[in-house]
Amino acid sequence: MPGLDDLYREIILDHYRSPRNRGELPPPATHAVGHNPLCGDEIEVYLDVRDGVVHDIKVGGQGCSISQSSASMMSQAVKGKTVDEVRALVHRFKSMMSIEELDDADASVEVKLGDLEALQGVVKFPVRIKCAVLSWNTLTEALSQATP
Amino acid sequence: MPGLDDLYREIILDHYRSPRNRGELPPPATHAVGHNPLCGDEIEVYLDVRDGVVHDIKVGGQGCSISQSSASMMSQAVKGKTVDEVRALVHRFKSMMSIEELDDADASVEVKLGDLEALQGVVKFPVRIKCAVLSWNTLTEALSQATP
Amino acid sequence: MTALDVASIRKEFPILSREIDGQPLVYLDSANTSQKPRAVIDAMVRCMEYSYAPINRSAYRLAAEATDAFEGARSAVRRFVNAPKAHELVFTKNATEALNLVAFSWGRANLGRGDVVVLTHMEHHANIVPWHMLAAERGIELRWVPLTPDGQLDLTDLPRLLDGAKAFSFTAMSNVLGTITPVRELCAAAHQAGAIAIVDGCQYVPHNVTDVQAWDADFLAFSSHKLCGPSGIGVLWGRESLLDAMPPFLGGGNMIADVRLDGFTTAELPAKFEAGTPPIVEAIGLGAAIEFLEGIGMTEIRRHEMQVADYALRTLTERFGDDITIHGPTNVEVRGATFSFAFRGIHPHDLSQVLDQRNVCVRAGHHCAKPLMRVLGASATARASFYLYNDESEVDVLADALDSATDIFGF
Amino acid sequence: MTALDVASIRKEFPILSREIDGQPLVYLDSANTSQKPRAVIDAMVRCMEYSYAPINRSAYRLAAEATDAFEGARSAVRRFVNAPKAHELVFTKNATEALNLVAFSWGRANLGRGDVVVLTHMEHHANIVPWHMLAAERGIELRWVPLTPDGQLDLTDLPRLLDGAKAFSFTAMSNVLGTITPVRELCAAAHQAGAIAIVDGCQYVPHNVTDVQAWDADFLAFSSHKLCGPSGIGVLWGRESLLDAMPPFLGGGNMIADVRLDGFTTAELPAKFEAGTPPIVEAIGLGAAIEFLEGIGMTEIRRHEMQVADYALRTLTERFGDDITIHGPTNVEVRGATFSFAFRGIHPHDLSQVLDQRNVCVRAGHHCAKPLMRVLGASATARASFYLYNDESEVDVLADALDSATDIFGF
Ligand SMILES: Cc1ncc(COP(=O)(O)O)c(C=O)c1O
Ligand SMILES: Cc1ncc(COP(=O)(O)O)c(C=O)c1O
Repeated sequence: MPGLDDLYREIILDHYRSPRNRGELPPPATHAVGHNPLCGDEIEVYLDVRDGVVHDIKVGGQGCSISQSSASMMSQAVKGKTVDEVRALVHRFKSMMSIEELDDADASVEVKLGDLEALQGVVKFPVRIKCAVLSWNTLTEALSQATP
Repeated sequence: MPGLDDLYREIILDHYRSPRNRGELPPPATHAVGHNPLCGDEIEVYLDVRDGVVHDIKVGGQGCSISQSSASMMSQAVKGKTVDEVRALVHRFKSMMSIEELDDADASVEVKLGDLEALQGVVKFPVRIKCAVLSWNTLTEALSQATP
Repeated sequence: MTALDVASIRKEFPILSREIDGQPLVYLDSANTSQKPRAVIDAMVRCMEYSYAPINRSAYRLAAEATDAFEGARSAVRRFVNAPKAHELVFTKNATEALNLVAFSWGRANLGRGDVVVLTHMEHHANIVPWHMLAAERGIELRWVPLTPDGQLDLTDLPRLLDGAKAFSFTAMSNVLGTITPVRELCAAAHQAGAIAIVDGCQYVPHNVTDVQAWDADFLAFSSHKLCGPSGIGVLWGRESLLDAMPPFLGGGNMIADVRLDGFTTAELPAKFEAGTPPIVEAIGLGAAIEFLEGIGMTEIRRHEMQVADYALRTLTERFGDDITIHGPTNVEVRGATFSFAFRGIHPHDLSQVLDQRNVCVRAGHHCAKPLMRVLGASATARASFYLYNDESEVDVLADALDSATDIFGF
Repeated sequence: MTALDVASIRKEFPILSREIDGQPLVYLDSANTSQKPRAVIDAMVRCMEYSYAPINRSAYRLAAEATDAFEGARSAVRRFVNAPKAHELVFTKNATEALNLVAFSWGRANLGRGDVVVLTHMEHHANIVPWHMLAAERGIELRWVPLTPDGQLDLTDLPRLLDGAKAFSFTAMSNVLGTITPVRELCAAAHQAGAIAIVDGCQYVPHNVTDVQAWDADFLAFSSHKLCGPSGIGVLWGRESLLDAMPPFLGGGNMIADVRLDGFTTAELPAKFEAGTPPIVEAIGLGAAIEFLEGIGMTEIRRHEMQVADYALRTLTERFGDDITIHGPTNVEVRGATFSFAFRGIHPHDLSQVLDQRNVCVRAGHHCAKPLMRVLGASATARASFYLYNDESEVDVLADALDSATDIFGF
């Protein structure tokens, strides 16, 4: 059975203790709220998308180390990316969490996960996958509001 | 485990083959229909009650040997009895079927089951108790229409 | 033609070696409920002895292990009926709840006064009463597909019956007549008319290869206990787009995203339709039942049952001629090994009691299909139903036992 | 004061001797779902191996035997909660279905726009969401009994809240706070106001002597899986006169007296509310669980849990002082051995994960009581819940494990 070190990598705890891009963005930034129905965690994502590029992102809400660090790393990873790049990243991240599958076409696109790789160990704790993915689902919702 | 002879006494088969009091009674006789929801059997009871006495009773419907013979014996047993005597008999019969309980007061009242004793073996076949009791429940309903 | 090795299959079912009064059990009531193989019992015991824990709620390893096993069962069900996605499979308490879920959740959202739902004369009460309840509640109209004299659906008027209908709900196999209906054709006819197709697979799924995508069905309901699985669990499969658009059915834990004093929002599929603690051990047992059946092969099971059906039809008519009336089709291509019959005027209840003396278990009654009974002109029938663990020799025991019924009732 | 012989009770639960990573299982999640003793597993196995058959439908001896066992379980449940009549007990799939049954069957028949149902701030979603659904459907009004600072019901305003109400639905014990509510008093207050009293007994029934007649309750809902019984079955008890007057809930086989093309009539109690094939094996397992608990004695179980609760409260506060916040009453007379707590700012999910390294199983989350979480000002708590198979030594293991959480998160 997997142990705690698989889960609580140092980089994760670092993002948990010092979350990046915390805060809010005023309208016209889009805003979405996501719930983890199992534990009550809530994530808010504010997104400033212009000309197909994520100019800014802020994250609010509360949750466990996994959901908070995932949100923090996500915010770093998507800032400055095009909407298409962000969508590819979401897909890549979810496939790392084993809830989406990569096909050949996906595999040929280069997507860097960077720090996010640290969350790989979460897959071994199925109940925590929902924690890791919460901010990404919320991001997707905010994104679809921004690019209807 | 109980065997068939406990169930199919000769007298039961006799009533099954030659049911007594088959037929209908014209209004103002009361009329009730009972269903055995498990097997689809249907019993109809026509009751002519005057001055607190069951002057006549007729039985219709269709069913297995147990439900039909029970209805036939019942019709013989209640004909000519007062409504109170009939109610006591119903209670006695149902307690023989182990679905009602006799208390001390009941035990002191003399009620003759006669031929109906032959149905005692049905208790060992719980699923068939519903067959044996069907006509008695229908009788009770017809009775409560007759004596509101 | 590979016949099943019934002798070794029987060894997997502990109850089949039980004797009553020194006679072996001849269990011919599997259309009612089926017996359980050791693999299913073991999976349930193992869960309870070794890895029982809450599902989808707690974070510790024991709970993760249990959640994995539980969701693994959902995946097994998905594979078994070839559903596109695992989250389209909802665990219910039985097929009845699954059909009620469709009638009430989909029905209340989509049906109003005068809207038409088409059923058939051979439906089980589980696929009738919920629609009656909906009719009483909101004035929908029910139309009925009649039967041919040999107990198949009479499709002559189908286009007219379906005209303007919103749903067509029908069984894939009759629990009384054994008739297998042309599901793919019926789904196509429903869609042609703009109706959704709801398939009651209770009797079909345990005995045949099921492929909801090949059928192009919209909903499929079935029960675990009829396919060698545990009691206490049933399955609803539904097309994702339909399930997504439906309101929840039962409210409570697990089916919510958020609850406030003034309202709630629902969770994603399948949780949305799984309120409260699910049948955890039962799901795991169902998964084991499916693996057990897959190990034998649904194609082989169907082939075996066709053989037994064919033998039964021949034997009973040869031995009893006009003394027996077997309802339903005589062509085993369009029927399963479930036989309702009338025998020498003996009431089915009495007949079943007499057969029981030889330890032959058949059901007597209306089989939860009273409208069909009226079509057949009977208040009840006796029904012998065969499964993968039954073989031709049991047809012979049944026939011998039928013969003995005559003695008692003196015909 | 007889203490329970926990060591020998533990031997009855096979899973409790499981080790993970060489450490024994410290199962403190029984408020979520409880473990199963050998007696329950054996009863289920015996049924499936030896006497599994359909219930209340077929006439042969095997079916009669199964029916006897099944109805015997109903009688055991009747005795366990001291209900007047066995047919007042309805088997459902879980407590959630039982509460939905009351909300929708009793509720639709008796509640219209503006009618008031009173709940409390400590209800489980299962006793909130069905009422929300009914509110959305027919505009009933929900009122809420608030809590005192120590997590008991604040009854100051109860008469005003109940004024004009038609139903008061409340938990007998909170699954989060452990609070035991004054059920008899609450039932009397409801009746005084002309409302019926619906008791959610999920957390109470497994741990205390239950007597619906002494309470003078109208409905009681609880789940088998929380009282050492199988998953997949719950219980609704209802007063006969209320159940008799209610329309059916789910439609299908077993719940009908007659079905025609144009309608149906319902069966008598309890069949009327048990549509479809019931959880047969599960009912038999539930009967065995009840006999198991009765064998130990509910009074003794309650006394034991008070002892453990007392020890837990003292130990945790002594060891951790202000680092721990335990929600709910501190007086063990009005609480069970279920403790929700906050610890050193560590998120409950993380805390539970860390405790799991010592094989200590606690739940983290909102415990299906989000409105209560808002009252507590938390989005989640960790919860340790004790049962008859837990003892004081496990409180110490919990405390040690809590201490180790600090290391990882570096407080
Ligand atoms: C107080 C309370 N009510 C209702 C429920 C729902 O029970 P179930 O999930 O078994 O339907 C629970 C348990 O989850 C509970 O603790
Ligand atoms: C065709 C059919 N539909 C529905 C049902 C209902 O299944 P269950 O009783 O398991 O809910 C049955 C079996 O009883 C059936 O044979």
